[in-house]
Formats: sequence, structure tokens, C-alpha cells
Amino acid sequence: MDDCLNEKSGKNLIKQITRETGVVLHDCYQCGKCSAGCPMAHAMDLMPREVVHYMQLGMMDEVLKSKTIWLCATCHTCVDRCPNDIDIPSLMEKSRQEAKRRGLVAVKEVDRFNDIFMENVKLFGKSQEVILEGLYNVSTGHFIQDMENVPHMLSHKLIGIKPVMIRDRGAVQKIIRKTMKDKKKK
Amino acid sequence: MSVEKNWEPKIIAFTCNWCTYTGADLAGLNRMKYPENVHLVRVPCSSRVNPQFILRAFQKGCDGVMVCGCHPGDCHYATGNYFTRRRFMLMKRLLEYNGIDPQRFQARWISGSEAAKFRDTMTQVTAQIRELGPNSKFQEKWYQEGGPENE
Amino acid sequence: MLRYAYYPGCSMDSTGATYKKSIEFVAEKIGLDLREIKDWNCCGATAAHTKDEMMALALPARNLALAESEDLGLDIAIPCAACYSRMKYSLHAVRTDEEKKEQIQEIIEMPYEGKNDVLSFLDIFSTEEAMEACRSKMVRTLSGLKVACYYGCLLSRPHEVTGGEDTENPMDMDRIVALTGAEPVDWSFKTECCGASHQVDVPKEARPLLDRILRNAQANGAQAIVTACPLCNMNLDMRQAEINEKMEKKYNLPVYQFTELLAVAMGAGAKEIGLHKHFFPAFELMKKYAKRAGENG
Amino acid sequence: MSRTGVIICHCGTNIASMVDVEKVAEEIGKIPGVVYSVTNKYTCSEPGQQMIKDAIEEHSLDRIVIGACTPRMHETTFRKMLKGTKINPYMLEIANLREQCAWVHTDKEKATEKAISLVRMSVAKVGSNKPLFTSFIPIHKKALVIGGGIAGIQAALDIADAGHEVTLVEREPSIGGKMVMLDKTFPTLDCSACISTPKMVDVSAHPNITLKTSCEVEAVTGYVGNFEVTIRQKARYVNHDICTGCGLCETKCPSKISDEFNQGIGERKAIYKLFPQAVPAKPVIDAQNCRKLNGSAKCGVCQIVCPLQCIDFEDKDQLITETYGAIVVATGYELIDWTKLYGEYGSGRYADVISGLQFERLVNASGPTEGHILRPSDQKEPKDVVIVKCVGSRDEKKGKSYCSRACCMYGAKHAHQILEKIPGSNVYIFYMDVRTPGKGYEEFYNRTREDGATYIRGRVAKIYKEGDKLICTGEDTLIGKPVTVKADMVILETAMVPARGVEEIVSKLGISMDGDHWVQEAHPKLRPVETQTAGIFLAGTCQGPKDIPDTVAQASAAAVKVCGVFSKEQMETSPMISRVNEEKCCGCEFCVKCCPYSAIAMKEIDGREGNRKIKRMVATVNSGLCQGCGACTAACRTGAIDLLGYTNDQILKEVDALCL
Amino acid sequence: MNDTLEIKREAQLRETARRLLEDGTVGYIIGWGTTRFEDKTAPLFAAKPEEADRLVWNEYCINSLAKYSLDDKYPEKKIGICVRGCDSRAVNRLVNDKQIERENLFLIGMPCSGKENSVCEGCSHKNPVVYDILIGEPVEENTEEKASAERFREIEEFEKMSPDERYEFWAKQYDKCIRCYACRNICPACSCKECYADQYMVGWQGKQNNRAESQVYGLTRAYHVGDRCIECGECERVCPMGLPIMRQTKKMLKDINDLFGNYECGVESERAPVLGEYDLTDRDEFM
Repeated sequence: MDDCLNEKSGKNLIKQITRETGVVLHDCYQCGKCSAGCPMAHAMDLMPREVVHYMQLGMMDEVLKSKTIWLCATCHTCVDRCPNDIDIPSLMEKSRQEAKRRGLVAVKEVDRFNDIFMENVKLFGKSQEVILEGLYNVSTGHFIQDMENVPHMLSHKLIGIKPVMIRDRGAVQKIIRKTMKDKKKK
Repeated sequence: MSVEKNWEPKIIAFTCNWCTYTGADLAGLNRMKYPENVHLVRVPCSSRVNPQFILRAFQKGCDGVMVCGCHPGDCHYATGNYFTRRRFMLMKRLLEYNGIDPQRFQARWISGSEAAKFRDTMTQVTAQIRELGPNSKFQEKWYQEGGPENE
Repeated sequence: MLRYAYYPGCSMDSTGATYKKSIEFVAEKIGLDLREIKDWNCCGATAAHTKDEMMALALPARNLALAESEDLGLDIAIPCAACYSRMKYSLHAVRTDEEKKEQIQEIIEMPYEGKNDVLSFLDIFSTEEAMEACRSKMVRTLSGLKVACYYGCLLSRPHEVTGGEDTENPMDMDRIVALTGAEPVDWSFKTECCGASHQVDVPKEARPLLDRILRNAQANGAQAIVTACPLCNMNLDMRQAEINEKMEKKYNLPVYQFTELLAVAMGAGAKEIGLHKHFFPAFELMKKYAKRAGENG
Repeated sequence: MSRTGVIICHCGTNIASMVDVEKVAEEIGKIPGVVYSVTNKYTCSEPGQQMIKDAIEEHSLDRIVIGACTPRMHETTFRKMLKGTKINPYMLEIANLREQCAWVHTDKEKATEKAISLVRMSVAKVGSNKPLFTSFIPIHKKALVIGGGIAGIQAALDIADAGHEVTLVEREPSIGGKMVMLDKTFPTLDCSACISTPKMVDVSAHPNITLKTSCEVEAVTGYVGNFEVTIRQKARYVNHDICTGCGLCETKCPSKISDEFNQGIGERKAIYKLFPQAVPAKPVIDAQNCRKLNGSAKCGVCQIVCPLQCIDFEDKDQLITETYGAIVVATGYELIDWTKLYGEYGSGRYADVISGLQFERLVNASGPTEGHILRPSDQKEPKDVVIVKCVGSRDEKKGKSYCSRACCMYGAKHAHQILEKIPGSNVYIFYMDVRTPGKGYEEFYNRTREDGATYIRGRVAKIYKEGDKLICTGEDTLIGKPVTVKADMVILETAMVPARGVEEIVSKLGISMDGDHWVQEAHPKLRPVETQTAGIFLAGTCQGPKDIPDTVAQASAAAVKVCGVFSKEQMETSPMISRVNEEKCCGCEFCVKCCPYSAIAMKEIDGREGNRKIKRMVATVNSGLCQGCGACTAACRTGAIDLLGYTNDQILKEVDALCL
Repeated sequence: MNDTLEIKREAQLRETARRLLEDGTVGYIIGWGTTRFEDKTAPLFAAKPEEADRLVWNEYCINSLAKYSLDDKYPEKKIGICVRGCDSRAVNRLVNDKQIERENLFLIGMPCSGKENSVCEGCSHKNPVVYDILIGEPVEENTEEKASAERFREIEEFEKMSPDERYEFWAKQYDKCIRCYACRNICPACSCKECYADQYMVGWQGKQNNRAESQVYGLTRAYHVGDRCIECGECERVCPMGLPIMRQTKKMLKDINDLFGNYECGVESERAPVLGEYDLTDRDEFM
């Protein structure tokens, strides 16, 4: 009887998420305006509307396993048009963080990119497009992606090989360390 | 103060004519049973009940006091019980602050159709007050019977 | 007085180089005084908020706090939509949430009160003062050039944070671009998302986003797209050829920054502002339409 | 010393079986001031009543306490009985010994004790009773109906048919309201104008109805039976007493203005009739757009061509004051201005995205396209039409949180009309729920689907233009996929909102509105056509969104309420109302804030301070408005305002008596 | 207290007062004057310009002055009143209760950094909230943290006691009460023409001096002024028997703040007392 709705285990997590985001899930009456306006909907396995509905039902596992939470581009079109002001991007955000904690990353590339981006920032205090792209390609195995553009960039000095850094890199590192430490404690 | 033999709690309930008083009548019509200790004072609206009446009731020797009216939103006079709600939320806290047990003063919304709720509330409140015993706080009888020498 | 604290953002040193040049040119012309924040850091862009909310608030806040500590009382000008959005989030949090404000201060170990505003370049150029200054410096007209002004999502949404104008059909850039004589077309994808970093991590899924924007611009008669963000610009510019190839389309829409249009109209040479550096050829179209002001045809 | 008579009723065995009534009578008889204490088998019966009457004479009683059934049962009976005696009917108290004693208790001894307490409380209370006298308000049997839509028309006709005079006030130049704009009415599809214009003519021809178009209510004072209403007759610049409505002026007028009756589709002149079947069928001049009146040109063509010299450019607004006994508010609704709210639907930038009311005009045979459905941008017949429901309704963020109730049905009607009039057309209806609670409504919805309308469950996220097509994107939430429709025309079924200016009317009348500015009814279930103010009633959509059948039903109900008021020459007001002791009143206005009926006002009285004469403010209760709730009394710290029949003194006496 | 600053303020006050009396702006000025005790001042009514110099301003200017205006509700000329933060709130209170007309008063604002009075400790409005002229510069307000921490500290502690302990405490207090009604007479929230306690036709309040009657008086007073109390502490200061009267009214205020949102009386002149209004969304605990 694992499928009983009233025994779904996601309820506590959902409570926590709604508390942190201030989203009132039962306000959503499933009109689908979010999905219809979502630029990434075509690639999603769950419609944004369905994510909310799963959460209304307490079915958090389905949400955490979905590609949708990783494909959300956080463009806020959905919440801007939502008649009930459901902050879907924040729900996606929190779900993503939880999914990562549980090792359920459905779209690895997105997660890799974000990791590398932040590593980059941690290292230099600024993001380095060429290093970012390079590292990302190496780590995902997409060696040739966007490489056709590199000669153009180099020849027009759009990118440099030498990294640009900030002076007080320690300050940035501290910010990242502090906030991530916070994360682990939870 | 020693508990009198055969002591029975004396409870007064200020009830609005349109909801709770009607609900009490319906309880009678249905022959529902509740303790004899409850005495109703009929007022047109719970907002008619001046909080000073409560003080007076305790002073004169009631062991429990209630204010009952229509549920918020159902007031016969549209908005009366919203005032009731504010007034008695404050009065109740003030009484408790001055040492009155919370059960001794209670307010309830009981509609004209809620005869069973009326019966249950009255039964429950009577039991609570019986449990607490006679009230001497704020009572003038305490003075008439000797005052501070009683303590 | 057109004086602002200035946060260029990481892209300005690389793919945004042409944007930077045009900004410098226009700033010089109209007396826009931009004072770069000393030792600024990356705002965290689209990545930090996927990790942790406080990180995403604290990274930009360090820059804002630096600007505030210089105590010039200047609002902060930001040319990149993503940086702008992140800074606005921080500012919004500090101004509306006492608890978060304290947390942020504790994390960045600096005082920060959110005294100054965060402004996008569109905010700055659409002020009466800036519009007037631009108008007086026009030496060329781009009359006849039909452009679609693309704002992107982050400049306008979410409304509570940006406090911006219409989230569906903003007009600031249209008004600024019209100063050059170019004709902004009425189109419907001004604030649709271009996919941002998804163009790197999930390009196949993200390509249709660019396709839709290009398609609607072209369908409404635009000959070029104008942006106000290095990221949007790069996505539409660098990947247009790729869209044409992989999705079998025939888009021909050079992508300019709005400051490039202003610079050209103010007399900048193509090389001077790096028009030839665009991925999608942008020089020819500009050459065709840029005329000396008052010249006929 | 008062002389109280007490009668304890056996109520057959109802009371007597559980309460020792003789003992009660005996115990009560011991109370000082009680000079007569007996029991009676059936007090409410004729002999029982006679016994009381006799006792009053015999024992010179001046007040009565009856221990019997609930006062809610026989209080009025006994008061009526007292009317025939020398005792004032309000010198009576009833102790509830049946419902609240005998019937609910099981221990006879204790029940008897309680009965004694209850009667003692009543005896204590009656000791402080004072004679009260009902007052009478004359009823002015003339009704005012505000708003000349179908609700106002119906109410006016019903009241007039009952034989009372009615004044119908409409701010537009013609009555008819929104209904006359519609083409057909659901679910029967009868022609809206065909059923509403005869009623309009009836109004103008009815001997009991005075029609006042181009008029607005300026001020209202008074109370039920006696409302003093000032009406502003706006300048019409056409003498309607002479005008025959020949229409020559209209054809010659050179100014063309966007036609509001046709929802901006098409144009009208500056001198105009609102629509061809307007009632009265005479034109007025729109001063704002008249070249002569706004000073932009000399013009005056209408004056020149008018064969009867009706045009009067010097016409001025006039104020008329009259007295009415009752008022019906029927101010109606309008559609929410979606163009200011929905950027994603183009904010009105696309000519072919229209509102439901615009579509009504398009499809209406007397409309600007003579009933041909042609899209506004290029006058082409649309083949693919999208209908979007709940635009502005059920949208807490951008519009209104409520459901507008009629849109599901007229959306279906629009679909049906398109499919019927345009062969080969396709209609897509984006909906969230289909709500059809009404007679024949669900059947009509089914029929629309049979006609071929495609229902898609989801809200449209965006409408944009590509070429001459409007692209609508939505999610079909039932299959969980985004869908796109390329449409030639889009109809937005927009929310109903209260008519503009309702806030002013409401404040002039002293009634209240809810959060969405719909006029507040006295009770949502039991008094849906009344307001908190006696004599003011509600009809139609001013009270909340509704369809035509409900509107008409409510209008007739309001008419009945008015006739109820008019059924008497005078109105008896309850004497159990609040009264101010002016000597004590300090004028703090706290009671005014608590009164739900705005029955308390402040007045200036003469006073003294030291040896100086001064004017000071005190509260005063309007006996026509006060309903006797007593909320003010508990707010008054001084106790300067008191409720007759339930005075502070009386209630305190009851409390004291219980505790003896 | 910064003495030099306050001495300067006193000089300015006298100068202003003289000018106002000279040019006829006001008929008289209510302020503080010396007494034969060095550490006491008394209300002073200055009607002539030369009397202006008898006005004093020091840490002993404790008496609340606003209520004196009720003795002259219909003055021929404006009444000048020196108002500290608390006095100005008292004025707002009386204006809101329609007891005086603002136009009849000329308010001389006295920024006040606290007097020899414990109630000043957590003062939330040291500067007058309303005035016609301000004497000297405003003083620095207490931080919000300090004011709010101080405001209900005592009440919260008292609430921790058991009902019987609380009753015992108050019973002992009311045993002391001599029903002199000084607390009522000084209170700017008490403005009835005839106090309920003085009425004999309706037996609201017995006149005997015993515990029960005093308790009824104490609670009724607290309830009557609870939603209008401006927290000046005068009731407690004038009590000859030393009853902690403020603890009753502050309890009302604390509950009002808890139940109906932030509420400070007399800060805005327009705001009605909370018992004169309601909110559909008020907490409902009487289900």
C-alpha cells in the first residue's frame, strides 16, 4: 500500500520548503498558465504546474527525481503571470538543493556547470569564461562544444588566456565557505 | 473559605437573543439535558454585554460567567459580535491577569441551530467550575463574612 | 548629474568587450561619469542561487557594500542583466528583511544598509537628463533601420524585486533606441528568456528559446536585434549561426547592444567600438543605414 | 413601591411535571413588592389572559412577570394583551421556565430552585422597567430606483404595477443598461433586445413611473419612509419636452466620437441617441465633444437644422429634491479593464483581441457590423477563434479573486454563435472549470460542444502576433502538454466589477460595500436584497456578479420589499432602541464608531461651563435607523447611552437577583 | 541630563513664553514652576508676560499638564501648554476623544531626555509628536530595542506567576486603595463628564471602601483606559497608596499589541482606540 496518498513521506520536506519560500501551495488551482508560458516546458518531464500539484499531494520523490527542477531557467515568467502568486522558481530552487543533497541529479550537465562556475568564482573572485567553458567541456566530455567560436574570440581579443582576479579573493572565499557550511549543518 | 455542604456552582450566561438564546430554546425543544446551574440572561446582541457586567457577576457571587453570541459573520446586527470578540479577548486576559481562573470566564459562539453545542458547552463548563470549587475572588460576600480575618 | 558607481561585471572583460567599448564611447560623449567599484567580485550570476540563497545574496552584497563604503552616495550602474538582477535581489532583501540584512552583514563582514539604488543601464539612459544629453550629441541617423529591442527576463522580473515597468512590454529601450532614428518594431518576445547558462549546459534543449525570439523578431519586420546585456547579446549573436545550421533556419539578424547604436549615431567609427568583432556579421547593416544627420536617403 | 404580579404557568404538565410551580409562586410571593403570585394551567389561553387582566384591576398591579415558555414564543401575545389594560405593554418580563428549565432538567428539586432564581431575576428586572411607547414614522409611498438596467427596470415596473409611484434614475441618456447591448441570451438564445426593449417602453409609458435619464443622485438624507434625495439633472442641451426624436440633428452633426455603447467599435456623433431603440428616444449633446460647447468651433449645425428649435446651448445642470419612502439600488456592473492588467495578452495592442461585450456588439444585428462577425483590424471574417475565460476573474494577483458567474455560459454562447454564423470555423475555449449551475445551463454547454467547440483546460499564458495571426499559448492541463492555437480573433471573457462610481453612491446612501466594492447585503443568506439601512434594497449586479435570470429575480424581490414598506400608512418603530442621556454624554463619539446602522449622529446642544453659556456636542440616536442591538451601550464608558428594555440598570438587577 | 543644554532650553522657553503672551497668541501658558521644595515643581499658569520667567525646565518637571486644558474647554484665547513627548500624546488622546479642539491649544514642544521618574526609562517618544513650536533641538530617542524591551518587561514577569499568586498580589494592593480617584483625575484617557464610578442611579460601582469594590474599580478603570493609555505613568505617580496601577493598563496594552498589531496611543491623532473598530480577521478563540 505504498501508493496511498495519505502516507506519502514528502510532507515534512514540503512543509519546510513552503515555510522557507513563503509559498502557499493550496492557493494553486492548476490552471497551467505557468507551464504554458514556460520557455523550457518543451524539454521538461514534469510541467511546472505538475511540480506544484505533486507537492500539493505530498509526492516529493517524483519532484526530486525530475529533470524539470534542473531545467528551470529561473526567468520568473511563471510567477509573474500566476494568478495566485505561486513562486515556482523558489520551489524549483529548494527542490534542486534537496535533490543534490540526496544525490538525485537528473540533469548532470546543469549541476556540473553551476559547480564549475562557483569553483571558478571561489578561485579568482570573478568568473572566467574561457576557463569555465574549458573546464566544463572537459568534465562533461563535450569537448568540441562551442569550440568553433574560440578562434573568433581569441582573434578579436574577446577572451584572454590569463585569468583576471580580484585582490581580496579571501573575502569571496569566506562568503562561499560560510554559506556552504551553513548548508551542511542543516 | 470552607466549601459549603451541597454547594452548587452558580453560573450566569449572557446570551444573544438571535443565536445562543434560540439555541438554548432548541435544546429545550429537543429535551436535551444539562445541569441546572446555568442561568441565562437574554440580551439582543452579545455586543450589548458590557464587560463590567462580568465583574459585577463575580463580585456578587457567581462562580462562572459566560458570554455567548452568534458566530462571527452571522451576527443579526452584522457586526456586533466583532466588537464582542475584541472586548472579551481583552477582558478575559485582564481577568486572568488578576488571578481569575481561565475557566471561570468563557465566551463561546453558539448558533440558533447548535442546540447540542449549547448542551455540551454548558455541561462542560459546569463540570469545570465544579472542579474548581466556589469562587471567592472578587466576591463581596467574602467581606460580609468577615473579610481579611478569613485568611 | 550623470554620475554613478559602476559595476561592470565579469563579462565586460571578455565577451562583453564590444559593449564596454560602446559604453565608454557614449559615456565620454554625454559626460556620463562611471566610477568603477574597487576590487569588485563576481555576483554569482545564475549559479550561486542554485547552491544557496544566502550565498546568492551575499556575493552581490559585498560589491554593494564596497560601493557604499566609498560613501559617495552614488547609485550603482550595472550594464549586465544578470548582475543587475542579483544585485537587486540583495538590495531588496536588505531593504525589506531585517533578519536577512543582519545575516548578510555577518557573512560579508561589512556594514551594508542598502542606502543607494541599483540601476540598469536602461534605467540610466531612460532618464530625462540622459535622453536629452544623447539627443544633443547625435550626428548620424539610423533612419529606416528596423530593430527589435530585446530586454530579456532578468531586467524586468520578478516585478517586486526589480520594481521595473511593464514586465511584458517594456518600452524604455525602445524610446532610447528611437533617439538614433532607428525604428523599434512592436513585437512580443521582449522579455522572454534566452536560456542564459542553459545554452552551455543543455544547448539542445535551450536552442528553441533563441529560435522563438529570433523568429518573432523577424516575423515582425525587424532587421536587427538590440540588447542591453552582454549575456543575452552573446547568446543571440554567437549562437545564431548554430541555430541556422542545426535547426535549419535562415535568420539574418545582427545583434547590437543599444549603446552601440547610440555610439554609431554619435559618430563612432566601426573599429573604434569593435563592430567587426561580432560573431554574426554586424558591420554591413550598420553601414547601409547610418547616414549623416540631415542627409537625405 | 412597585406592585408586581407574578403568574407561574403550568403549561399543562410541561412545566408543572418538573417544576413545583406552587412552591415557586409561594417563594416569589415573599419578595417585597410582589403583591400577587399565583399559578395558572394555561396562561396563554383566553381564560389565562383574562385572569391576568382581572388581577391587574383587582390588585392594582403596575407590572407583570410571567414564568412560562420562552419569551420568543408569547412575548408579543402578552404585550398585545396588556395593550387593553392600564399597564404599558413593556412593563412585562417573562421567565423562561419551559425551554430553559423544565424541559432540560431531570431533578425536580433542583429545577424548582432554578425556576425560583429565574423568576426572581425577572422580578428584579421588571422592577426597573419603564413604560415604553412605540413611535410612528409616516411612510412616503414613493420609491426611488437608482440605475436603469434590467434590474432597475424590473424593480420599477413591479413597484409601479403594485400601484406606487416610482422615480427611475439613470445617468446615461437612455435606460437599458448592459442587457440591451447583448445579442442573444443564454441558454434559450432569445434576442436580448427583443425581450428588453418592450420593458423599456413599458417604463416610459407607465403612469406611475417618472423616468429621469442623464440624472445622478447628488445627496441623500433621512431614513426609511422619509429619504430626502437630491437628484442632479445633467444638462442635455436638447429640450426633451418639444423634441420628437426625428434624428435630423444627429445626421448633420460633424463631430465623430468613438461609440461607447458599441464598446469602441464604430463611431457616434456629438449629438446622439445612445442606440437606435433608446428610451427616451431623444438625443442629447455630449458637451465634451461638441465643437460649439467645447469651444473648438462655432458650428451649431444642430440648432440650425432642428425644425422645432429644441437645441438649447445654454442648458444647465439642475438640482431636484424629492422625498422617497424606499430606495432600490441597481447600479449594475461593468467589465474589468483588462488592457491595464494583462501585458501577456497584449495590453490592448492587438485590435483583434476583444472583450466579450465587444463581441456582443459585433454579433448584434444592430451593432456596427450589422451582425456580421468581422474582426476589427481588417474587417475579415475570422475562421479560428480562441475564447479565454476567467480573464480578471479568479485571479487574485492581477484581477479579482471571485468567479464572475456568467462567463462560462456566455463563453459557450459566443462559441455557439461563431460556429453557427461562420461555416467551417473553429472555436477553442480555454477554461479552468466549466460552471453551469442553472436551469438548462449544463445542456447548453453540452450543445456547444456538440456544435464543435474545443474545450481546453488551462489558462492562456500569452497571446502574441505573428503575421495576421494571433498565437495563443496555453497548457492543456489534462494531457500535461503546452498547446498553441493560431487564431484570427481572441475573445476575452472578462470579470465583472462594480459600475464606476458605486463608491460615491454607497457613501451617499450610508450603506456599505465588501472588499471588492460590491454593495453589502444585510445577510448573505436570509436578507440578500436588503441593506443594513432599513428602506434601502438591492437589485442585480450591484450586489455581486450574476446572470440575467438572477438579476430579474432579485429585482422583483426588492420590489416586494419596497411594497412591504409601502403596505402601511405609518411604520411602527420598536421602542427598544438606544437613548442618550445628554447630561452625561461627553461627546467622545465612541458609540458612533460601533453602530452598524449609522444611527448615531452628533448634535450641538446648549450647555453651561461655569457661568458661561456654551455649545457642546452630544450623541443622538435616530429612531428610524436604530435597530436596538446595544453595541453602543457597551462602548460608552460613562453609560450615557443606554438600550431601552435592556438598560444597564435592568441587567445589573438581574445579575444581582441571581446571586441573592 | 546635559545641564548646559537644558539651561539654555529653559531660557528659550521663558523667552518664547514671554513673546507668546506679549503678542497675544495665547491667553495663558501652562508650564512648570518652582515650589518650596528644591526637588519638586508644580504646574504653573502664566498669564502675564512678566510671569514667563517663573517657568522652569529641569529634571523635576514631572507633572502631566495636558489635562488641565479640560478645565477650560472653551477658551477665549488659545491656551499655551508645554508638552513633552508624553504630554503631546495626551493632547492627541484628548483631541481624538473630542474633548478639546486642537485649534484652542498652542503647543510648546519640550524635547525631554527623561525626568526623575521611573516611567521615563523606556520612553518611546522623548520628543513631542505634535507641537506648534519646538524649544531647542530634538533629543535623541531611545532605540526601538530599548523602548520595546522596557515596555512590557514587568508585565511579562508578572504573567509568569500562578493565578492564585497574582490574585494574592492584587488583592493586597487593592486592600490599600482608598478610592481617592486621583489616578482617574490625572489620566488624560479619562475624560468622561461624569465617571461611571460617581454615578449612583445605576449601581455600577458600590461606594464602600472594601477590597471587592476596589477590585471592581481597578479592573474597570484598566479596561476603560486600556486602549487609550498613553503610558505617561501619571496614575501610578499620583497614587498616595503606591499601587502599581500602570501594571493593569500596560497589561491591556500588551494584549492589544499581541492581538491587534502594533499600537501606541496618541502617536497619531487620527487613530481610533482599538475597541472602537474591528477586523474581520481578528483572532477567534471563542469557537
